[in-house]
Amino acid sequence: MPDATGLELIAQELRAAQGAPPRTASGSPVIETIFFRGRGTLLIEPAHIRGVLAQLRASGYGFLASVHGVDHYPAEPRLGVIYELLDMSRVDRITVKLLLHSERPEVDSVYADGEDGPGWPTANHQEREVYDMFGVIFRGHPDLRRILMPEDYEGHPQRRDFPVGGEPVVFTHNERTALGTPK
Amino acid sequence: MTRQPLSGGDGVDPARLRVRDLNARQLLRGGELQGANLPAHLRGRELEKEELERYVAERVLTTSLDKAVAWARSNSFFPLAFGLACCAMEQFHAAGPRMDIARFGYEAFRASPRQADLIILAGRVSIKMAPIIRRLYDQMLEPKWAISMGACCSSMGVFNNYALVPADKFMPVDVYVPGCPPRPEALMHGVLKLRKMVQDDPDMGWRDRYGARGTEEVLSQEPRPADASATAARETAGA
Amino acid sequence: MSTGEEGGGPSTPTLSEYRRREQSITLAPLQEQLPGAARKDDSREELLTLNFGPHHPATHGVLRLLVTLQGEVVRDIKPIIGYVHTGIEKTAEDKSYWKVIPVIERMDYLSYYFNAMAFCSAVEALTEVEVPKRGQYLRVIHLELNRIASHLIWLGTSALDLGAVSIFLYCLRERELILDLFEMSSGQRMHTRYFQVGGVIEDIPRGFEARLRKFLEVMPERADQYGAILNSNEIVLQRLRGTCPLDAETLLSLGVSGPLLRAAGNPWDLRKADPYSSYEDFDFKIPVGTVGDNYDRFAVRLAEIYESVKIIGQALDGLPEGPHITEDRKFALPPRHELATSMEALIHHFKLVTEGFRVPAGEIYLPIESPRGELGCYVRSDGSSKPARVHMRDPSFVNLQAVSHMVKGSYIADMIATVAMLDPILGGIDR
Amino acid sequence: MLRSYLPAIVFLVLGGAVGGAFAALNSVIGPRRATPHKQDPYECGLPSEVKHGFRFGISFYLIAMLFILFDIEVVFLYPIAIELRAYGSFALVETIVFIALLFVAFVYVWRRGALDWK
Repeated sequence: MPDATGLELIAQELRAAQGAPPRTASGSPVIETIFFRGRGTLLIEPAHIRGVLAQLRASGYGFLASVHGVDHYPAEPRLGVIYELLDMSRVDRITVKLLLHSERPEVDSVYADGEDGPGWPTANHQEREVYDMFGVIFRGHPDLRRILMPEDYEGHPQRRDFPVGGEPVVFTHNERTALGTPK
Repeated sequence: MTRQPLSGGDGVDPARLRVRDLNARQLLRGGELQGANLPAHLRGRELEKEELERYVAERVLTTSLDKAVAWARSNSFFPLAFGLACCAMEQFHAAGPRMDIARFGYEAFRASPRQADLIILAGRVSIKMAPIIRRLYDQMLEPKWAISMGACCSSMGVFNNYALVPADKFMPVDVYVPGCPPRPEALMHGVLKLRKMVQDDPDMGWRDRYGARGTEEVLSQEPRPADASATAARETAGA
Repeated sequence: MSTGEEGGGPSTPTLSEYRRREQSITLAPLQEQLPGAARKDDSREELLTLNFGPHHPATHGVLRLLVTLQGEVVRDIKPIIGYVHTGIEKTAEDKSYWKVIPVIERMDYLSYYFNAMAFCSAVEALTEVEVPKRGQYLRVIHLELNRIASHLIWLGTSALDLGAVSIFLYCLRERELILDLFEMSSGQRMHTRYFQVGGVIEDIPRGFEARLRKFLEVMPERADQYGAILNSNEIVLQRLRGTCPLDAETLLSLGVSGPLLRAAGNPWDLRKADPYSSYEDFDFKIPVGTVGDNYDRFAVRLAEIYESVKIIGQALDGLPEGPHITEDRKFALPPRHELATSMEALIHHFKLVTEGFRVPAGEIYLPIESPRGELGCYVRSDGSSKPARVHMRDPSFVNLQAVSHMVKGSYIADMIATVAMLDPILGGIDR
Repeated sequence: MLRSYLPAIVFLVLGGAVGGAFAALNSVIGPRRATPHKQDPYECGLPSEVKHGFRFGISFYLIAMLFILFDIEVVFLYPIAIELRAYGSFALVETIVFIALLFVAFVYVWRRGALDWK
């Protein structure tokens, strides 16, 4: 794991390289570095995701272990996408996180190859899962559709304001109320 | 809730329930008649003399053949090779060398529903899988039975959430095997209970109260399409 | 019979109600991309799109593969999943931390100890609870037993797919021995809920050790027998050797880890690379393949059984004395005898059982090595006694993406062998 | 002469009777309820998309023909093996020639690549 200083250094490098065009929507790509329980997290601007991942790949983090979503309801921007990167030669992990507003939860897909470098084929199913569960739209994903829920399902179940669902279980003591047969 | 009432409620013709001759055994025993399915004039009284004679005469002729057929059927279930989740592992073990379900003649797991007459729902049924299971069940030839193995497909168990449907919402179930997952012994106990049921001597237990064996299903003239029933199940599950 | 005149272009089929709802699964104009499509005689051959699953004995669960075949050759394959999606991650948000463990265990139903281990480790990292050495060793023993049990089911079902039926029964015989051990230590055969935050819930009972040693003696012999049976089965070898190889580079870009990656020659194993739970104390090897074909995948897993036996033996020999679960009463239930004498213990007990413990706000991703690869658990805590988000990075889910890369262009019989050697567990894929 | 066929006749009659009895019992006892789903082809639990007039590749027929061709060879060998003593060395030589011819054909087919899937 990079220590806190190492994490800052990585952030500095990213700022130096990514702050300039092409995608200078809001200046610095790294909003914040979080060092918690020995693990480093880079909170970045969503617009820079492909560039940041490409640069981290160049500095050794070549294995995208996981892409998953998180919901910070009721805070805004609430929807997060987390990329877990691994450097196998140094056995070093780093987490890249971005936050999206629930009004327009859109971010570039890192799955497909683009003009800014090769993509991450492993992100295919995982981005689809994040889309399915959180409704995050990955721009440029060629096959973005539901993966776990049925195609015609409505809603994104892992959002925190989505009800858990379920139904009352019928026991002898509540069969009248649960079955809705008043007698 | 779109669940059918367990004992033929209002608006359901008792004659269309799948288990409608439950009281035959009680009648032959001469016990007091019970159950909501009975015609009103029979409720709460015993058959006597000529009535009983006629009743017995009607049944006994066909009984012997039926018994032979039921004996043959009940001793050679062909289960569908169908595992959904964790319970499928214990289903393997029931067929494995220690439990050896072949002792009872139920080891011939069939891959096609055409050749199977028993579907063991081993695992959790998701809303995406429900229409497929219903279709598989519909494609099995009669007579057919269903065992709901484990808590998940009986009552959704620990996962009472948006993604699951209990099995009896979209298909009739004859025997429920509790457990999470049930031990192989429990599954075999369930299959043996089913055997007794097919031999027309079911262990009723608490079901006497309902006058039912398992989940009842209303057999309409046109069978409901599987997709529609699953959609209904999904609506209630997702709500 | 044939509609004839259009000369074999992909005529638009009338889709059924079910497929119309999933029309977004594009079966792109494959016909044009086919090699030799320009040739006159080939163009008369139609492509056959078949559903392979969800109810199919060779897909190890309810995996659905939408296969496009040209004769006997697989031209395209699309895995479609979600048929046992259980919403476990959602349910976990609704339960306090220690009640999440039994729910989490039911994800990948063959490696339940690993699921519990990943979750418990993540929560331990968040709360900074130390697991005592004896607890760590007991965890290792159960994890490796579970790895053997998982590999046994994989071996049995895969051999069944490859036409060697008797192996399945042998494997179940040995698995029963393992499940007996699990039952002895925890009271359940599957989903034991043995691992707790801070250690394991109970020490191993008397007699466990003797029984485990007996099993350790038996297991390598039996594994020898499996190897002897399968390695002399010409049909199995024909179906495994040289079929559907994939190199380590492609596997890494697809995020594949575990035995599949090791079969291709990359010795990545988290137990060695990033040891957790005292794995650094044990001496074991990592089996590695060479070409990454189906036979290597088979051989690597079979060899892992021996290594697991070795690890268990060492852990049992070196099992330290001491507590099996953390002494921190904020996280672990007090022992029964303390409840009768200590008011404080009673309060802790009440607090733990009713509310559970609180976890400081933060988030963590913690990976361990499951029988199928990197099993990561992401936990986000908002400071309450229930997790705000639990996500499992399940190896089967990620590894499944490799199936189309492996299978495209090979025979349909090789597809069966590849899916078997991929060892997908649908409970883990769909969660 | 006819007596020697008696076992075969008894075998045929018994076989027919048992088979017929099961078929008849089935039609009497077995319940029947045709539903649309039951009439559908079974395709792993999903509605099948395979069209009615689907054209299979010619390679299937090629493999099937070759299988029949070379499998029939074995059928011819059975009676010869049983009655080899009666016909003597003539039959043996004839059989060897027959197998040799088929073997040449087999090598030809093999080398032409007809056994590989195209």
